Amino acid sequence: MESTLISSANEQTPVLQVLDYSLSYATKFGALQALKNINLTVEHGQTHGLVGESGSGKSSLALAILRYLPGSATENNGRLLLSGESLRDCTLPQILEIRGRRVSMVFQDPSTSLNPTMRLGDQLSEVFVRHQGLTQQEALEASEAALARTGISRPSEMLRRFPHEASGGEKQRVVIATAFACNPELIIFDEPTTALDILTAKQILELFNQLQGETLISALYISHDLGLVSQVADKVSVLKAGEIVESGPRSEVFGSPREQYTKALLGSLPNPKNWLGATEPPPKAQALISAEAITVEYGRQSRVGQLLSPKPTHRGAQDVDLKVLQGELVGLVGESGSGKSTIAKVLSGLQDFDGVIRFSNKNFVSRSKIDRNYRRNVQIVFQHPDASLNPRQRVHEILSRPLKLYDIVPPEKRAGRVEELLEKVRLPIEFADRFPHQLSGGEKQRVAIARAFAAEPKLVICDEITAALDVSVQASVADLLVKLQQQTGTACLFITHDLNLVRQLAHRVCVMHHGRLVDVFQRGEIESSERNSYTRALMEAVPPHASQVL
Amino acid sequence: MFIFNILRRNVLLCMALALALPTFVAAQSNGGTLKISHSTRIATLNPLSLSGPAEYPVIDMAYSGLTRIGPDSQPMPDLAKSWEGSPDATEFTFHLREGVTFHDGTPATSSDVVATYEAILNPDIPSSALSVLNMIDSVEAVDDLTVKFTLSSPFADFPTSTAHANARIISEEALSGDLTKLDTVVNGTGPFKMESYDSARVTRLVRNDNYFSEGKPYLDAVEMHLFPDLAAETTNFLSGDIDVMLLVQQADYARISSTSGINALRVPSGRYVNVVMRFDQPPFDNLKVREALAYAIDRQLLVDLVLEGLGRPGHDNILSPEFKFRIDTPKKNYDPAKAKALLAEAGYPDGISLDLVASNRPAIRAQVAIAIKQMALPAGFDIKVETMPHDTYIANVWKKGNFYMAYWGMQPTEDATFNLLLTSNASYEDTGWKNAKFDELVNAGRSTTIEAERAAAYSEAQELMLKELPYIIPFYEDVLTASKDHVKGYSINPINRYFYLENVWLEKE
Amino acid sequence: MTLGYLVRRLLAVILVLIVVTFAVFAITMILPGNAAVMILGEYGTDEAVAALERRLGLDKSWYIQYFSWVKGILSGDFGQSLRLSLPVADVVGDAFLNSASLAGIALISVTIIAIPLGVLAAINRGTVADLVIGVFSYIGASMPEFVTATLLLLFLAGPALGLLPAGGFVALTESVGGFASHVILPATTLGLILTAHISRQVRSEMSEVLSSDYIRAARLKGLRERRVIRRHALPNSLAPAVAVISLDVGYLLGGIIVVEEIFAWPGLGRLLIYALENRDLPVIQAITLLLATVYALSNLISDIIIAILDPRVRYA
Amino acid sequence: MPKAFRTAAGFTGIVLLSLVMTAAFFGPFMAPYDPQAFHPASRLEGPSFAHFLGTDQFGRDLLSRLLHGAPSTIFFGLGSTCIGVGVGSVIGVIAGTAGGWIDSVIMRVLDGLLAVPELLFTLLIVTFLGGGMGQAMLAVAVAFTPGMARIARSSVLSIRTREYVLAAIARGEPSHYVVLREVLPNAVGPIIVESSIRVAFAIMIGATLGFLGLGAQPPSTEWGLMVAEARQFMFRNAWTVAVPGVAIALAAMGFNLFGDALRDSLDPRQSQ
Repeated sequence: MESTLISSANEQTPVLQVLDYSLSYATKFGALQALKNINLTVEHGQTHGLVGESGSGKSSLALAILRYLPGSATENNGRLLLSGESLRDCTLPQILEIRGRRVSMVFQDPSTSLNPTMRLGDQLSEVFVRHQGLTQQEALEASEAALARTGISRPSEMLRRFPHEASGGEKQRVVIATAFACNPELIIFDEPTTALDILTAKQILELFNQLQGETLISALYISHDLGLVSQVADKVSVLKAGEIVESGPRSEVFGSPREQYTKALLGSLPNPKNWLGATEPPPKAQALISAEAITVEYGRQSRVGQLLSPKPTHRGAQDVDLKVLQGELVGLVGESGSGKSTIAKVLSGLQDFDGVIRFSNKNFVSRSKIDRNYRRNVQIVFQHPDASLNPRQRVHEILSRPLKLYDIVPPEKRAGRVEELLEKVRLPIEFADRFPHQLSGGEKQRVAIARAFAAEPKLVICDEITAALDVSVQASVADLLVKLQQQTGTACLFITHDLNLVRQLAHRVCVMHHGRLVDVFQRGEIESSERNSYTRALMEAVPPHASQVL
Repeated sequence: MFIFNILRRNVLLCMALALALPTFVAAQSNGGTLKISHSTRIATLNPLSLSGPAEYPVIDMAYSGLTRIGPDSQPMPDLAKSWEGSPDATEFTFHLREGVTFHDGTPATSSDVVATYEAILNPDIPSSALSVLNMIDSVEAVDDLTVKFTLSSPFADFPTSTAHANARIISEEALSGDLTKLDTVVNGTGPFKMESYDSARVTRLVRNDNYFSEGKPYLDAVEMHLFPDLAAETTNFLSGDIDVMLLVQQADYARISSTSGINALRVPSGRYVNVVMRFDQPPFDNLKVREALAYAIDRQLLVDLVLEGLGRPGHDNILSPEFKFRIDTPKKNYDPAKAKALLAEAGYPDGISLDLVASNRPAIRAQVAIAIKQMALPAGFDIKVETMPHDTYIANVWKKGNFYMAYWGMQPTEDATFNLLLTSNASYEDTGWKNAKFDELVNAGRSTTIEAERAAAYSEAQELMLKELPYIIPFYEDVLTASKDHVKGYSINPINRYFYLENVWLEKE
Repeated sequence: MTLGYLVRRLLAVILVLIVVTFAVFAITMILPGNAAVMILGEYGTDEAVAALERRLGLDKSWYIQYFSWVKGILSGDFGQSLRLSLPVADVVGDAFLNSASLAGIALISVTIIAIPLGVLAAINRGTVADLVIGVFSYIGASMPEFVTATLLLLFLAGPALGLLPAGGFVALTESVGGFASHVILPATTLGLILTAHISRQVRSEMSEVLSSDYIRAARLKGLRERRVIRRHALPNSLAPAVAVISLDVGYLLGGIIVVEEIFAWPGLGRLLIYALENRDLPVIQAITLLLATVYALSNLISDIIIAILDPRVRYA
Repeated sequence: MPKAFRTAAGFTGIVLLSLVMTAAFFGPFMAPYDPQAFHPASRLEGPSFAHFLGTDQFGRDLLSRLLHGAPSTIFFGLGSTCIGVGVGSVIGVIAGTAGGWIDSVIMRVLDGLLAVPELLFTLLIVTFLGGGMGQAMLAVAVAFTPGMARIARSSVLSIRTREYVLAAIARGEPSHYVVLREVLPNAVGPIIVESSIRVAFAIMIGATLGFLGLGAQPPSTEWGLMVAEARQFMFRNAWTVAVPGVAIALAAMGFNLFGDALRDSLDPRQSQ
């Protein structure tokens, strides 16, 4: 095609050069340096991975290249060159010609980056109309072809759908097809798989590799996930607080990182080879808790409610049998919607259920039967650190509540116990007087863990407690949990979608799919051929640890 | 027998005089539509029971009574061309005009008159005129054009009573049918007939070509336009194509009368706001308290403030100077010191706290109440004014409360005035002042046709009333209306129920 | 959106209306005073009031009155106005048409003006245009109708300018120009507060849409701003705007009461005040029922429009 | 001061609100004249040194009347909103926390009441109660209740699924603790924001009722009533209607601006 011819003519010039580029934002606390003297080059046909934690400035760079910066941004110095052409010197009409045609972008979440009120076909074809001057009809045909390339089986039908009628993976394919539509010189991928399920993410990643191989398009691939980047990038740059701390070929950066920060990042990546978990419970250990034939139906209504506004019901969990031994850490794995959180809610007495829960010689057949002793002994920690602490209570109030509720220590000793708890979760005791909004995400999660352990429970349910945290924080929280478990002998049900993490921590792993428990195995048996096909699919989908890619 | 031929003692207003004698004025031109604006709904057209200020002009146009109150406030012939009464004033005979027809073409005869009066006297039919006609013992048709009334007690003013605005002659046929039809269907003998009736907007009447008064009416049609908001009505009258503004507010009178091309009319009237005080409840059972309040009111200032000067101070006489038998009433000048002293004598040396209730409609009631509150303050009256929506007032306070503001239109006769409110069996007896001597005097006044006797009885009745002070009547309010200059022959009566629109013509430009 | 959904919504509307009629009937029944007293006013003797009560059927107990009223409505008979001696259907019907024409004109002009204003403000966020629109909308939203109406009367219809009639009504069938000149002031009064409210809502919806990911995506596709606004942003901010407008219909139905009273517009609002003052229960009942129906239907219609505008709702 | 109040709009709101509240609390003490005192010699005058805002038809000082009317006007708005918000919140919280058929029934009844336009509903109630300031206040409160109940309910529902509330339930906290300590303190935000805007609305409805003769009654100095009483005289002295009319608008605007700024300052999207 013509455009590829043009770009191949200047094969010597790198597609993208970022030279000594700095950017700052005006805030009420003064200028905030977002990017500092960035140097980065994307060569022809190469994929450049840009790695960094949240707030490191990854997205700012992407938007700076596309000249889409908010009014509060100031570009201090440096140059941005697209095939040698200075983007900073382009006028707005020129930029409009570049966007979508010479540089396009794939966004993190296809469910928000597609217009909900427009058919997918219109959103794809408008690029052809805009940049290639096709008529509506021609553009639709071109769209169909573009979508076919992304592996969608019936593209013409997909084009007629609205975003909400397509799955996450299908939507992201449409976005990718749109990005590739005009054969741009550069495509920026901004965390294109983060919002997707593991299996879908895997497919999208494969699609990327396939298309990249076919078109030899240059890409800037932004991600916080080192494992992912290690699978796609030729060169990698590591961004920390607006500065590139390390840059080089993939093998160098991952294989023999020079910088401490890179090393730390790599080190905090969950590595299944690196067992962190607590001492295994003795094989004959007693079942602490066992749930039998748990079925949960959502949308169940009262008769009056049914009469007034009938809604369909659906099953959140079906016939789930699950047990946790004393001192054991059981990993519960599944994609979103698999029913793992439903089980967490059932076990913590938040969700009506059918079936039986056995705990300390008692059978509980419904939520309302669950007693105080059970509630004290089974504690839960939630996913979102921002939502799991009452924003209007101070930390000491939050932590002393279970002490008071279960009468664990006499009133006069509560303050002391709160300090002990804080120390246990490695937080300074001054934090007792703080409000949750004065803490970082990791700190909040530690408080939530401390609150759970304050009750001196026998089982702690951890529902995706690391999912919302940065990699490095994730590792330390996981580490803390294991240490506490070791100290107290508390059992733990650890719910996560991250198989690598679970393999580092869990003694036993349960896999859920579509509300059913499909597989249960000891940690050693994961590679076994007896594994369920779904478990295997999950295993394959998980990006291998960065150090193993090489 | 003698023909009633009563001359007014009081000086006639020049305006009324001019209108009473329209032949003095230059030749009238025929045709045209007169547009009248009003601010209250024409809710019903039932002549027996309607009471709205804008409803009266309509039935005055569409119906005739046996008699009608003329611009001189005396009964004048209407459907009856003449009448005579027995010397003892217990029998009255009316002679109807010949050849009069209702709007539907049926002749109007004595049987229609009899049917109408029987309807008025029927207790099952709501009728506003009943209170002035309840002395009728029987009514009979002597022949097609003669009706004879026999009264249960002598009543000299009977021809005035038959002129009551709600005593309009309705056809026998209409009265024998479904009476609710009277609410919307009009079949009268008046100068105009109903063309369209829309209570929310415009009511239109057109010329009755068969009207008994030769050559009248001059107009082709009259339209009544409703403007519920007073400010909007005034603005529209000043800048729109409305010819007559039926009722002008005091606040707007100066502005309207000073506008060129507009002729504002001001007719002194016996209309008044009165303070109702219950005789059978403290503190008003004590005459001194009533007197104290009477001296605590600056009547001239009230006229200036509330009426914008468009009225005359009243000194608690329920009869205004328009009434023939009104006596000279001593002036009660504003005297807080005297009021305070009277209050002390009554046993309230430290003043007295009172709740005065006023309906919010018309606004004048509350305004007077508020002004009284301010004026009576130095005299030791601590009055709390409680204003309430009219409907609440009617439902909860009227005829029940012990201290509130009432508001009454002018009645055609002394007798009607006294019997409306003050006699023991008055229609709206609201003070509990039941005075046998007063009843006797009023009865004496109505029972004789001898001028001197009537004057004596009514004088004594008034003196008694002024001494006992059943009401405080601070002023008489003028009736205000306005027309554009091209409207000729327009006048109103102080009683404000008679409009003589058959005399109106439009000057062509 | 399925037929079943529509039927269910309609049933809900009917349920709501039953609650409304019963509540209103209960309230009107215990109002102090009755129509007979109000009709005769201060000239009504006790006998006359009693006679009129008998004639109007007010001497019957409330549940008999309620059931005969409901029975009448089911057979299309709204009864007789106690005060106006006309069938309620006629009185209310005429008034309804007049109100509908006023409210309709106000609503349409508000929609035509407020949505572009809101969009304009959102697109030019932080500029003078935004500020002016913002100031206007705050002033508009803070002036009760009677203040606006009074000031308009004072300045536009007053003797100083006398540009427009100060009130009254000319039927559209009589004279189009007359109707137009009479409708301007009341419609402006009604419209001001709604324009303020709706433009503010549209502005905030539009700003939210403009800061959404898919608008950024559209812009980064290199689309021209005009297409971004018209094709991507507008359809998404219109659905919430329609919801706001339908809620404001309720406000409009309230505002019309005051505006009609001031500008002598022979509509439902003025009739309602009159009926309330005169305890004309059949008319109060009919108007309340009618207004509640209109309001409920406007919500239903807005749901349908939203479903058309937003495919997510359509198939939900 | 939160950031939202440092914008021009927020600042204007604060300034207007302080003016209005000062008038509401101290107005009667600052008034130069007795608001009911007649000055027959200077009726319907424009602003002068003797009367800063002019006089009405009885020669009463408009400034004094305005200042004396501030408490009744403002406290009408605050009072009716407080009652409406209080009762509405209780109903909404009950519906939101109880759930099930109680919630369904409450919501259907609320839907029925919400189907009657607010002013119409107020008119019916006030006619039933008989007109007057207290009655009008109660009527507005009653009319506000269903709407506030809805807002309280949805606020409770959104808080009820927060993880800290779930954590409390999972701990086995008694329900009064969950509702009073965990849910309510966090659900009041939207309720407070909505009520501050509702105050503006209540002031406007109160004035409208006064204007229609169903609210405050003479000789009250409530502002809506002042406009109603002065309308007859507006062509003779425009100040008589303009002064209270503008005062109502300013008071309502103060609460509107304040409410919006409050909303912005509580909105996490705006505060970042």
